[in-house]
Amino acid sequence: MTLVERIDQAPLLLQRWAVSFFPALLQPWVAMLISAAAIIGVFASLFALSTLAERKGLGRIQNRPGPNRVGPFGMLQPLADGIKMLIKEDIVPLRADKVLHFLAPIALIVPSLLVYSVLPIGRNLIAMQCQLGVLLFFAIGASTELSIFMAGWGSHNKYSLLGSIRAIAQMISYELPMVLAAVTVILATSSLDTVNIVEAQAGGFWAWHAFTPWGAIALLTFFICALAESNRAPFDLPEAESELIAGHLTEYSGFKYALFFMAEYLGMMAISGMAITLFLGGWQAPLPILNFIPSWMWFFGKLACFVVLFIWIRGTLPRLRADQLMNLAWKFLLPIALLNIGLAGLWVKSSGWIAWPISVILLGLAIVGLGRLLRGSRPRGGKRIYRYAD
Amino acid sequence: MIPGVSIEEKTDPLQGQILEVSMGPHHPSTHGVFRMDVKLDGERIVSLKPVFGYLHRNHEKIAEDVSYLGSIPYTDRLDYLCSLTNNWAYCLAVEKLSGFEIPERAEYIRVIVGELTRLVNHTCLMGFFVQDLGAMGTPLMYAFREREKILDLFEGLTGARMMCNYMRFGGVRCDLPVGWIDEVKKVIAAFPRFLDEFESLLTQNEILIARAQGVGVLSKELAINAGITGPCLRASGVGHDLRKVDAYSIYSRFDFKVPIGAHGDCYDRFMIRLLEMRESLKILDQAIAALPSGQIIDPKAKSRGLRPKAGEAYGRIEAPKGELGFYLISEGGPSPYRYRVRPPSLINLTVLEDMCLGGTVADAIATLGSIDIVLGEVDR
Amino acid sequence: MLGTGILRGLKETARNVIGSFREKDRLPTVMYPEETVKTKENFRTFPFLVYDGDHAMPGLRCVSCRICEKECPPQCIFIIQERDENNKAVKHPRVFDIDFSVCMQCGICAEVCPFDAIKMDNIYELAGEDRFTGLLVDKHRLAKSNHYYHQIKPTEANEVDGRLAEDKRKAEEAAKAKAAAAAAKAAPPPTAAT
Amino acid sequence: MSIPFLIIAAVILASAWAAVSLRNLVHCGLCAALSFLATGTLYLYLNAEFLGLVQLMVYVGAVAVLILFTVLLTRPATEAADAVPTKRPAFWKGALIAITVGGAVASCLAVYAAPKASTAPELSIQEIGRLLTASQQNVLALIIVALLMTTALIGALLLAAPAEEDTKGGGA
Repeated sequence: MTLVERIDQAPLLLQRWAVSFFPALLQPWVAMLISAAAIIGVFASLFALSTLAERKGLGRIQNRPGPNRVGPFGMLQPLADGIKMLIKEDIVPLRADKVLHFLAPIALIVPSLLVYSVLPIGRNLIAMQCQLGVLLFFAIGASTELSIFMAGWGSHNKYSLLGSIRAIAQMISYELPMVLAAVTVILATSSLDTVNIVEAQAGGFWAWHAFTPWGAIALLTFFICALAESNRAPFDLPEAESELIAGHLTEYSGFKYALFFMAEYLGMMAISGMAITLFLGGWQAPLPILNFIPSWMWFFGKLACFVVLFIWIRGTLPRLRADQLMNLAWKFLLPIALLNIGLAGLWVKSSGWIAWPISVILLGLAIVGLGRLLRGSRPRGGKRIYRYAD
Repeated sequence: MIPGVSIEEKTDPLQGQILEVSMGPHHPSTHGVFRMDVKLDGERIVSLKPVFGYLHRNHEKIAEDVSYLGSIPYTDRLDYLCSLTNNWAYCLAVEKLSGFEIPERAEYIRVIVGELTRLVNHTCLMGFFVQDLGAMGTPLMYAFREREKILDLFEGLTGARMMCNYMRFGGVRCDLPVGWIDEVKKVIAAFPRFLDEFESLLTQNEILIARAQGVGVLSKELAINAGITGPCLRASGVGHDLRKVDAYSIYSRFDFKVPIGAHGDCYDRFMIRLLEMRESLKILDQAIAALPSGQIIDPKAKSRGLRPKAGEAYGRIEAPKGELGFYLISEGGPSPYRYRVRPPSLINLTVLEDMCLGGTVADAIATLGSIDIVLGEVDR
Repeated sequence: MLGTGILRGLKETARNVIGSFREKDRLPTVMYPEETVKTKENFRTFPFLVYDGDHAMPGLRCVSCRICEKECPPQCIFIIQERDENNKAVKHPRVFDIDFSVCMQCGICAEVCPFDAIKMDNIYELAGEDRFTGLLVDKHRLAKSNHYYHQIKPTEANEVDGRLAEDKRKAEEAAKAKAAAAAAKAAPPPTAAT
Repeated sequence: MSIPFLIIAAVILASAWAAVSLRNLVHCGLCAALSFLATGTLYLYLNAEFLGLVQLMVYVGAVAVLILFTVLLTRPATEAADAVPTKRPAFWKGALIAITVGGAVASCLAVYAAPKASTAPELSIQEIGRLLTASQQNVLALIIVALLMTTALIGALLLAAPAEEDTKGGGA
């Protein structure tokens, strides 16, 4: 093993080294525990980092410095936030359903962490290689809706209830185009295994699925759905502050709120990770020359880009209305995703450049046509001419 | 009951229950302590009752008790975003009552600060409006960044950033400090850049268009019948601007246009304000160029112990939010016998239900944001 | 095309992010306790009483005429006039209290004072722990020297000083003229006897 | 019978019992969801990965949510705690249904006899896919199901279509 390979495989070697201290009977269990602990540790600290990045980034977008008091350049702000959350009073409304109110954050955080088990973070670095990795990701992701329902209903608050109903409707609607967008990749690689999918994209950035016509559209669809699935702006309707106070989070405080907050960020990063795995080559370096950089660094680098994109969009865009949100999912994303599957099939069967022009023309037509449908009778770009009174 | 018309209770088996939500008085986007009793069918609004008065401060009755001068600082606190125009409208009423002459320079200063106030108000409003649409405060922060510069100007001139208390009967309280006009010029010169950026950030944004176009439509007829004034009226397509209609003060000397919309929806109200700011900048340029020297207050006028002769007067101006009027009756005493404010925010708010019915909660929030209310003025 | 407006918005925010590192105009935050904005000369907060000379109480310009008390819109000034041992009114306040929790910083007291005795201060770091007595400020805490007034508002103070000096000169002249007149009246015309 | 199996079975039974016996309909729905979840886990434990994950996705992600939504939309949330009347006839009806269904299942099991665990086929996901799409009769069935679902979807759209005056409001 060369040094480069050693660094690349460092987490795995560390794990093996730690496991070797235990009797053989316990070794698989210990390995599993270590993987779980690593995932929780790494992604929880990434959550802390991304909250800091978000606050700093939003600050800069809004022409203010962001948190800069705690520690050097405000780097310890997440720590301060964490302590604040921990020692805050935990308020449970009098008429709330105590059990559901208590269980909801736990039921949310567990699947949020569980989905990381099938994300290949680097070469050979995956907690659980599973033949059905992509399916497992979506299946577990689907169960977060219930916990949001529990939170909204258990709080005994009309805003919470409205918020959770919105959240569930939104998540179910966007799950569909998201899964369909992922299906294109499954079609192309004929595998549901995330490791195989990443390996199919080896060689350089031109081999990534994002650089095919169907892959680009699927990535875009997937990304829009990811925004909606993780309840981020401009699809943050469930917790729309200006309308529903904080939606299903209204009655939560202290550590329970922190768990929700954490779940949101974990969900965001998990979905970004899935997008990277499916479309952007996972842990593969964009150029073969750059392979000396450890594979997990590529993964986290790409993840960081996604997080920045999420923050950037959040800082820029206003929020959609509930019905517009549904229209976007059902009248725009879903047909495009369906068409895209057909094009991916064409791509796989023809396996050549002939699919390029056909895909581009068909997708272009679909996007323009559906976009016009979505816009309705409004003039192009919503432009209006204003008169002046005499 | 009208013969031939039978009223039938329609019961739809698929009809759900009506959900009553009391939005406010402490709700993040009710712009203060304002409450809307909303009845929702799903997410559609079937009834919306605005409830206000949480911020009632007895302004009119207090004004009937203190001297004429003593009311000026209270008018600051009506629409606390634009205290200078409030001062102006009140002084105009008192000046009508007591027949003071306003010196040329004072008129120009009034126009300059009045238009600056319009810029302050409209930047704020646009920021708040987009904030209500859920934009994480970014446009609001940009708006506040620019507003801050104008508030600095106010601080330099009047000593306070928001509660200016600057105008006096027959003129203004103090003359412009040295170098103030240059600072104004700087701010005005930099302002179009901000407007351009703001426009490119928002006006073509598909989400804003989807959220604001066709939402909260106020028809021309209803606007006129309900006595709506200001940008809300002009967005509905009525070219009514008191600066043109009354040509009060010296507005007839300036070359500016009044933008009017055609649809009367939130987007039009938003855009009309943007365009109005550009017109305000034009007025400011002209006023600064023509600013004469001379007295700043009518030497005949006295502030303290003013006892206007018995009579009544109504002074109105085109405040940033609409027609702001003060109606005064004097019996010759040291304080007015009757003091009445015509607050544009309150009267523009009366059509809220008509604009919101059939829309969603999100639409109601957007519509409320686009009306531009300040609860200090609504409740008084 | 759908999405161009969104892209334009994203471009705008990106420009602001970059600008916040390069332009002062795009990062206007002032780190308050470490740095402060220099207040403008006209800036006003709460009123204070001006005194001449080195000693606060005897030097107060206030003559206890109570005009400010009457004109104050929220009625936050409370004055009792000083009386000497013969119970005769003295032109000096025995009590001069301003309730800062009521005062709305309008500056009308300073405007109406005919003796330039009350002026507007520019201190703003007034947070305290005592809500009632801490904000009810008496004449000892209100009194500040003319020198201080010159420091915070030089232009205005010079103007006031000039006006006061002018008034004083006029008053002296008038007194002198009066005295001269009186003297002229009192003294018998020198030629009358002859 | 191993310990994990016993635990999973206990959770399934307990949550299923709770789902039919609890007073609060929302709690019932959530318990049903838990029972679905545990069933999915059982499939996973028995190495039927595909079935288990589909169970999770369809039942926990969709059916349970559907049930909860139905509960919420048909009765006001605040009154959901009201007792569901449980009368004796209902109990007997339920018992009758349970016995019928149980009997049918038991007779089926009796007919096919107990499957031998060792002969369970190692069915990979590729094989499932091939079975569904490559063999003749399965394709037909798949297409029929697809058509049926499309019809149902269009029907649902027609039902949910807004009244005429609402159509102008939307559009993103």
